[in-house]
Amino acid sequence: MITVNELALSFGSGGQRNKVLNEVGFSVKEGEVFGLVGESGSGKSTVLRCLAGLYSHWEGEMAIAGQPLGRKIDRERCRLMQMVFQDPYGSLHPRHTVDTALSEPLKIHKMDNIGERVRQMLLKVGLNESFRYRYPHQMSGGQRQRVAIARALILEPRILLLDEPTSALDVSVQAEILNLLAELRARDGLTYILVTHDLGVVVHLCDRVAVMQQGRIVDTLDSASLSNGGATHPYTRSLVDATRSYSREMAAV
Amino acid sequence: ATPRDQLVIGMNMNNLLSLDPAGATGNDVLGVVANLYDYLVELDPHDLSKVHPALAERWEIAPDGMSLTLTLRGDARFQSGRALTAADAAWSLQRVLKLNLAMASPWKSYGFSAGNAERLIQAVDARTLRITLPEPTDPKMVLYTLGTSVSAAILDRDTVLSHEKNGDLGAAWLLTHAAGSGPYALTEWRAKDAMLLDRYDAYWRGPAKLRRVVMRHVPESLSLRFMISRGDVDLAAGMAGPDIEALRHDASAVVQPVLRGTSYYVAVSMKDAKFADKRVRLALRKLIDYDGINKAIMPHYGVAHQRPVMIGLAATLPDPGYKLDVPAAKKLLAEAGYPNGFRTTIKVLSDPPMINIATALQGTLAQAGIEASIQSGTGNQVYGAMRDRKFEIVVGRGGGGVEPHPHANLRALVYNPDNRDAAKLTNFQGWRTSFHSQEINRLIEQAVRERDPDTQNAMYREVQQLYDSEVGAIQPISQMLETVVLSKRVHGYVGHPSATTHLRDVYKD
Amino acid sequence: MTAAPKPDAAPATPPSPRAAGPATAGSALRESLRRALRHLLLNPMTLAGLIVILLLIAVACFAPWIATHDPLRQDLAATLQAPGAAHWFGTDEYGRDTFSRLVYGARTTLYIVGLVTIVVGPVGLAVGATSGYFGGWVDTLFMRITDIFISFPSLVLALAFVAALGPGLEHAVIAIALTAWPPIARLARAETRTLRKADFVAAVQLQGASPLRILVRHIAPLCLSSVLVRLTMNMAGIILTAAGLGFLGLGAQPPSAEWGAMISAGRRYMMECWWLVAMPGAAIMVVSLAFNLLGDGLRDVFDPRS
Amino acid sequence: MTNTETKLEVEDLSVRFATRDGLVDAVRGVSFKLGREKLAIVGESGSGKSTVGRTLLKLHPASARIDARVLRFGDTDLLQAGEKQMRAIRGQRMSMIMQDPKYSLNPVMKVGDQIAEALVAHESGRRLPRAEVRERVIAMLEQVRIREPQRVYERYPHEISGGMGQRIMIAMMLIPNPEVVIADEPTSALDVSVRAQVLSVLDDLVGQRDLGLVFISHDLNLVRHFCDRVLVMYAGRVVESIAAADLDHAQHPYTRGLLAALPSIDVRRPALPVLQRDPAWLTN
Amino acid sequence: MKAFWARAGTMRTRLLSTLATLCGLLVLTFFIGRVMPIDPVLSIVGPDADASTYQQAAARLGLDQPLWMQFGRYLGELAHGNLGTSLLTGNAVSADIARVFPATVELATLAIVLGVLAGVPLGVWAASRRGRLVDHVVRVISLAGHSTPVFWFAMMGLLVFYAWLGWAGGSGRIALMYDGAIPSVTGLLLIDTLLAGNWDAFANSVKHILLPACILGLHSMAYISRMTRSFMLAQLSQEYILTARVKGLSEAAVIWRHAFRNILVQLLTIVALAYGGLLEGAVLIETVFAWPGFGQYLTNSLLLGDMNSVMGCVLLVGVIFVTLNLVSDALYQVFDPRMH
Ligand SMILES: Nc1ncnc2c1ncn2[C@@H]1O[C@H](COP(=O)(O)OP(=O)(O)OP(=O)(O)O)[C@@H](O)[C@H]1O
Ligand SMILES: Nc1ncnc2c1ncn2[C@@H]1O[C@H](COP(=O)(O)OP(=O)(O)OP(=O)(O)O)[C@@H](O)[C@H]1O
Ligand SMILES: [Mg+2]
Ligand SMILES: [Mg+2]
Repeated sequence: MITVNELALSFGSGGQRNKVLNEVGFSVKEGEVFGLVGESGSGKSTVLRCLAGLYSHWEGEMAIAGQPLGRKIDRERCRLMQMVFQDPYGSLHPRHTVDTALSEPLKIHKMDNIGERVRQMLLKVGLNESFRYRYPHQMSGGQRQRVAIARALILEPRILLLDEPTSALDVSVQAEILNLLAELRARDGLTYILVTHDLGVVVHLCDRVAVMQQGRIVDTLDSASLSNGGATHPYTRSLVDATRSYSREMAAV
Repeated sequence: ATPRDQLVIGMNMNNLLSLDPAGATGNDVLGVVANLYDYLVELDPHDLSKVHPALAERWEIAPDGMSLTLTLRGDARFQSGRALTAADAAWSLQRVLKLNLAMASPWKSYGFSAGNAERLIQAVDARTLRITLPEPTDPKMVLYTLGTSVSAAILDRDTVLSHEKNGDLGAAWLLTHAAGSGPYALTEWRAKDAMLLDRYDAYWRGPAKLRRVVMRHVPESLSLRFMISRGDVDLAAGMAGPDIEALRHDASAVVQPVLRGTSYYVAVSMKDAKFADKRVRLALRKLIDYDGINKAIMPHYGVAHQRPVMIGLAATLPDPGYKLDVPAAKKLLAEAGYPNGFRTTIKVLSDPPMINIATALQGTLAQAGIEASIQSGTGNQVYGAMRDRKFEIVVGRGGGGVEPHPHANLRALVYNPDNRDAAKLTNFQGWRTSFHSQEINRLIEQAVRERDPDTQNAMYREVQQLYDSEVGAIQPISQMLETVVLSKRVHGYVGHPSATTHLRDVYKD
Repeated sequence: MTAAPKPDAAPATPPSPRAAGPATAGSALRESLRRALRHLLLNPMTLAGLIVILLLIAVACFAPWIATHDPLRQDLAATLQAPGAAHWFGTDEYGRDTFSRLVYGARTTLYIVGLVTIVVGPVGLAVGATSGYFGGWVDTLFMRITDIFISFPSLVLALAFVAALGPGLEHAVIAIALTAWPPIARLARAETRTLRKADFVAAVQLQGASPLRILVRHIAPLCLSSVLVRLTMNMAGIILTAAGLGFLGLGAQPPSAEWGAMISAGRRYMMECWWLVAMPGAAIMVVSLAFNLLGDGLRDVFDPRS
Repeated sequence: MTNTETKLEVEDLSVRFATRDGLVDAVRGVSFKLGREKLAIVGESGSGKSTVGRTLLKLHPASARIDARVLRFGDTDLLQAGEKQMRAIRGQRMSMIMQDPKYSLNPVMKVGDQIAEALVAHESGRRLPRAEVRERVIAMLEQVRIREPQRVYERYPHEISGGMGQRIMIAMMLIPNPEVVIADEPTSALDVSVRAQVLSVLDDLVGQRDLGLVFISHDLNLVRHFCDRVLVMYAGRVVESIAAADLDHAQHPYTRGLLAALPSIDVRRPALPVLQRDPAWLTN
Repeated sequence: MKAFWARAGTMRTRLLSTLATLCGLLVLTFFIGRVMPIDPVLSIVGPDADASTYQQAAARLGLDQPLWMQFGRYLGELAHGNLGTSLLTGNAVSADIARVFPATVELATLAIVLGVLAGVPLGVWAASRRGRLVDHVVRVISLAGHSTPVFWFAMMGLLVFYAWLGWAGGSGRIALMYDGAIPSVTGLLLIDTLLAGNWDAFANSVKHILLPACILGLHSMAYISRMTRSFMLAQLSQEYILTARVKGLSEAAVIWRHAFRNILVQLLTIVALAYGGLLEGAVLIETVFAWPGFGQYLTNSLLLGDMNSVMGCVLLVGVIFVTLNLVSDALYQVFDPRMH
């Protein structure tokens, strides 16, 4: 479904040139949930943004369903692929109601039956009619994230790029969102690329996972091998250890 | 307080741009030039028709009235130390014509030109200057010009020529420098800040009484008023009416008004179809609140006067007694086809009292249904539009008046020998307003050639009557008063109606 | 550079059972308006500002009924009369009633303020938002132009403009507007630059929205509040600049009653006739103070930190 | 850990904020005692954890109304203490480690100076010589396991990583030797990999100095191993107080729900159990 | 080395865009000057000159040539470092500016110093007591200062402190008796009198400058205190302030050592801009106080249509603003460690 090859990207120019992505390559099968983990600043979000088309100065190749991706966001790409952002507070326009946010893409793509589609979509993400005319500040973080997911799904894309969709949320809310994502995938056969720093989330939701370090993919493995000790790459191991290690260390004290 | 041996003058120096006698315009420069340079003759400040000797000890008018011969004193010296000769005088006058700058205009009106200047203005010997008139005119006029116009100042030819650049006869240098024989020498001039004049000790009349004259740029009248009452300024010129009025009651100050030959007037353009109609002009004449304006606005700026010829000349007729008469004006307007009035614009200088006159006029015009909008601007903008004949009404000030001669006023305000646009007689306000009367023109031309004073005066009276009956395009309202406020400490200051006020006899306690 | 402002700091309250109340578009808007209004009204300073401005508007609207005399009616026989029963605030040098002129002057003042705001707000917002959103050479070009207008001596610009078009209120207003938009543009640009990186902009980009749509529907409304606040703060400056132009004889033309022009004309008489300057001066001060107070209050309403 | 001496005593603390929409209850009737132990306060966002922490130092905003039956620190009644008294306590006897080192350090001051400031803030009369201050700061930096402390002293906050920043924060708060430290989510802004290092530094120092630690967090798994006792907060109330070791046997459905909702690296569940909130939790 | 070239590169683009700004400024001024209905020729020859005199003067100034040629000629002169001569007075524009500018510099500098000295503490004070009485009082004072016509202040100041009390020196920069007695070295009278060792003259010039400077300073004070307050409020809500409080620092230390140091750069920037505004010349103040400064010069030149002088002035103001921009950038580099 998605193939990324030798993807490279730099920011800045001259002396401040900063190579953020280096020969990144992976492929994702249709219907798969692909995880992307790594420490802060390793370039996870950047990969997603390249795929989505938010950056245009990348080098390398990216293709979806065999079709190479261009550098511009075109209508087709919008219909195929959407993204959910990490921060539920920043990804919704503070002065737009839920209804405005959800109907806008429909209007842009000149789709019909807007009211009904919005209603359906809200139900799908577990929000009832009463949320339709609320502003972001009138909703909790979890509810906002549901709206963001609804907005991403309203154009009926095949691929969803998820950039740490739950890391700003409480555990209890995180569980709801993760369940929702799992449910949507099961129902509509979506393909996800999920960026996270929580290995627990990876194990819970992903089929395969790539580990990033300083702009490179250093390891790609089945997510099951994280829990059963199958990770061999030293960096992956250190991540797994860190997730558990404070318990060991503390126990030692 | 100011030092005892210095005269400190506070005034707005914004319009003091050039000191070159050939090119300096405006009134402010007259007072400066009169003290830096000498003239051949001087007019008596108390009676302008009296001409006193100055550099010229005596003069003779040829019996045919076609030439003037002046005999210069032998003891005058320039501030450079050079002796002043008739050659300097001739050169100075020729220079004005050759440069053809602003100040050449009175001379050109007598028929002089750059071409004939050297021939007609000649130094016969070191002490004799002969001026031959190119065409018949009243030689008294020429004599007055010699005594009042900036252009008649006598320059130190060698000093000026030593600063000549590209054959400009020293014009660039003289903008900011002076080379004269007057009682004071220019020490420093910082434009729009201050000008210092220091006594020239070898002045031929004997040194001036004060060591130094300082002119200071004080643009705000109120500041001037404070300075006068605190004694930081000895003489304030160009103050606003209310401040003068206040100082009139101040024990430390003396208010000294001097009547000038210039008028405040309302002018209309007869190119405009409305004002081409005599009835409309007559209506306008009846829509000016002469009394109100002169009582409420004009104190210290002017005195009521409704004739084009200035007050105090033998030929001047008494005021015709025009009055605000709205019903009559309305009737006239109705007759002319404007029963409901019309719209028009008044161009006016944004300074008092002009802007105030315009505002008052606007008010009375409105009573007759004439809706006038005011466009205020700098002199440049207002008179520029007038020169281009692009205006409807202008409230302004003008009318020659340096020379105490009816011709000076009439030439400036009424005379218009050629009314075509192409003639571009921009220096005549008659032309600017497109007022054209063959008969008046003929009378003016004749009168200035008339050698008999009584006949001449009679002709000038006739002109005034004709102007009244033909309803001229320019309606004078007041004759200008130049009011200065003096500190009580200042003595011997006599303001000159021609603005050539001499400071050489001024002293202080 | 300051740290990027934290996203809308509204704390996530624990989902309470009554969160699912009925809500419609209208009520949501009304609700936020009501809050803003209440906040405005609760602050005594802001309230005072608001009242003065409302009063000003009322005075302007009902000038003919409030004024005791015809503001243009001259009476050269009764000039410079001190305040008294016949003329509450005295008369000016043409014998016109100062109080009535002051009342009618409210119209002119409002007109100036309104017109400048109408010109400056949209121009500044459009230039700033476009410049900030596109960046690159568009930004460079627009910012150079803004720089030119900022470093142009404002007086020259105003004078030149008035000189070119002739003095008059409209021209003075345009001239003031010409000098007043660059700061607004800079403000809008700075705001846009932080917004441009916001996730919700990325989200609409991904939905295929055109730059124009993003600018108009997403970015401009968010810049609007700070622009609006800045504009209300500018009002005082605008009135004073107009007064300053009036002082130089370039503002409103006689006989129109404009406060700045009234001061400028009255200053010649101010030693003897204090009311000629004091009355319009006080009016300018009170009104611009009111606009300032309102601006401060608005800022508090819009500022999420407060 | 022994729990002999009570350093901090809180009884029936409630905090309300005056807002545009009236009073908001942030903390309602919270009571606990702190000895020489590591006490965790957990709960979801907005449950009032930080408010409790700040109230202890009386660093709440002016809009807060504080009521309590007892609010005592050692022998000081915090309720009565004036600003001057509080200043003497803050830093010197009780201090607080902030969540995010990026925003919690003054960006235009060298980090060494910021630590030194904490040390000299409370000296009265006798002034420590500059050299000695610097020495002690550097020694402290070494204690929080910073390599090349001399050079780090000269750095500005933007020149150091998050983990290092948090260790500097710890150094700054511990250098005056306080009796009680409040740590408000000290590691939630950090990467998993750095988190362990910072925690172990904190753990070491707290152990060495024998002080009371209030550890605010939303991460039950972390708290379970790091602390001695856990207070679970929900909507401003303490719904459960339990020894960390017994967390698996927690009684309250809220605590249990939180534990269950955590995705685990070890077991994969088809769906995560979602917390069912009970309005009754707000009242009893 | 690489960093050096990178920096040189940005310097070059910076310089180029600066030049572009100045060029734009010139072009705009030039064409404004030519379309303005103020006719410099008329200013020279006076309203009563006849047509031949008028044409002669116009030709001498080259105003009869096509616009682009006039502009080209001006640029040519400029390239040789020549600002041209004033159309009306024939003085070199550069000499004129060198004469009037120091007067304005002196006034503006003193005013901004006074404005900062009063405005910053007031702003900080108001911010630290937000919403309390002090805040409101400071707000009203500063807003009143900002909303009162400056010429009203000026005239009232003159009336009270000059005419009544006699404390102030009144119009002008110095009493006349010192005029010409002080050799002009810097053009700044306060400094020149000191250099000349003339204490009386110094005291006198202080007496003259204090009132206008205070009035201008009052206006700056209003603006600076408003801005200081809002900058401080932004900082005081930052996390690091809490950290400082946790350390047990006194309120003064928190405010001045922590918050204030963080607003320093922003503050310097707006002060620099305000200073730039003052350097444009406060024509109203200058008129009332007969201060022979830049603002009056510029206004007058403009009203008389002396575009050579106006161009020179605009260029100077442009350079000032560009310089202030560069300076405030440099300040960021110096004071904000994040920019190193
Ligand atoms: N617009 C940009 N300009 C310059 N540098 C950038 C930009 N966006 C990202 N970077 C840099 O690229 C690197 C990778 O950033 P990215 O956001 O992809 O990391 P991440 O893995 O998502 O980290 P996190 O977990 O913190 O979200 C970082 O070093 C960041 O500083
Ligand atoms: N200054 C304030 N004004 C009004 N309400 C406030 C203020 N500070 C906090 N609150 C409210 O108090 C409650 C508790 O906030 P607090 O910050 O203590 O929560 P928390 O448990 O620390 O949450 P988090 O995990 O998100 O940090 C929240 O509902 C919050 O909205
Ligand atoms: Mg990221
Ligand atoms: Mg918290």
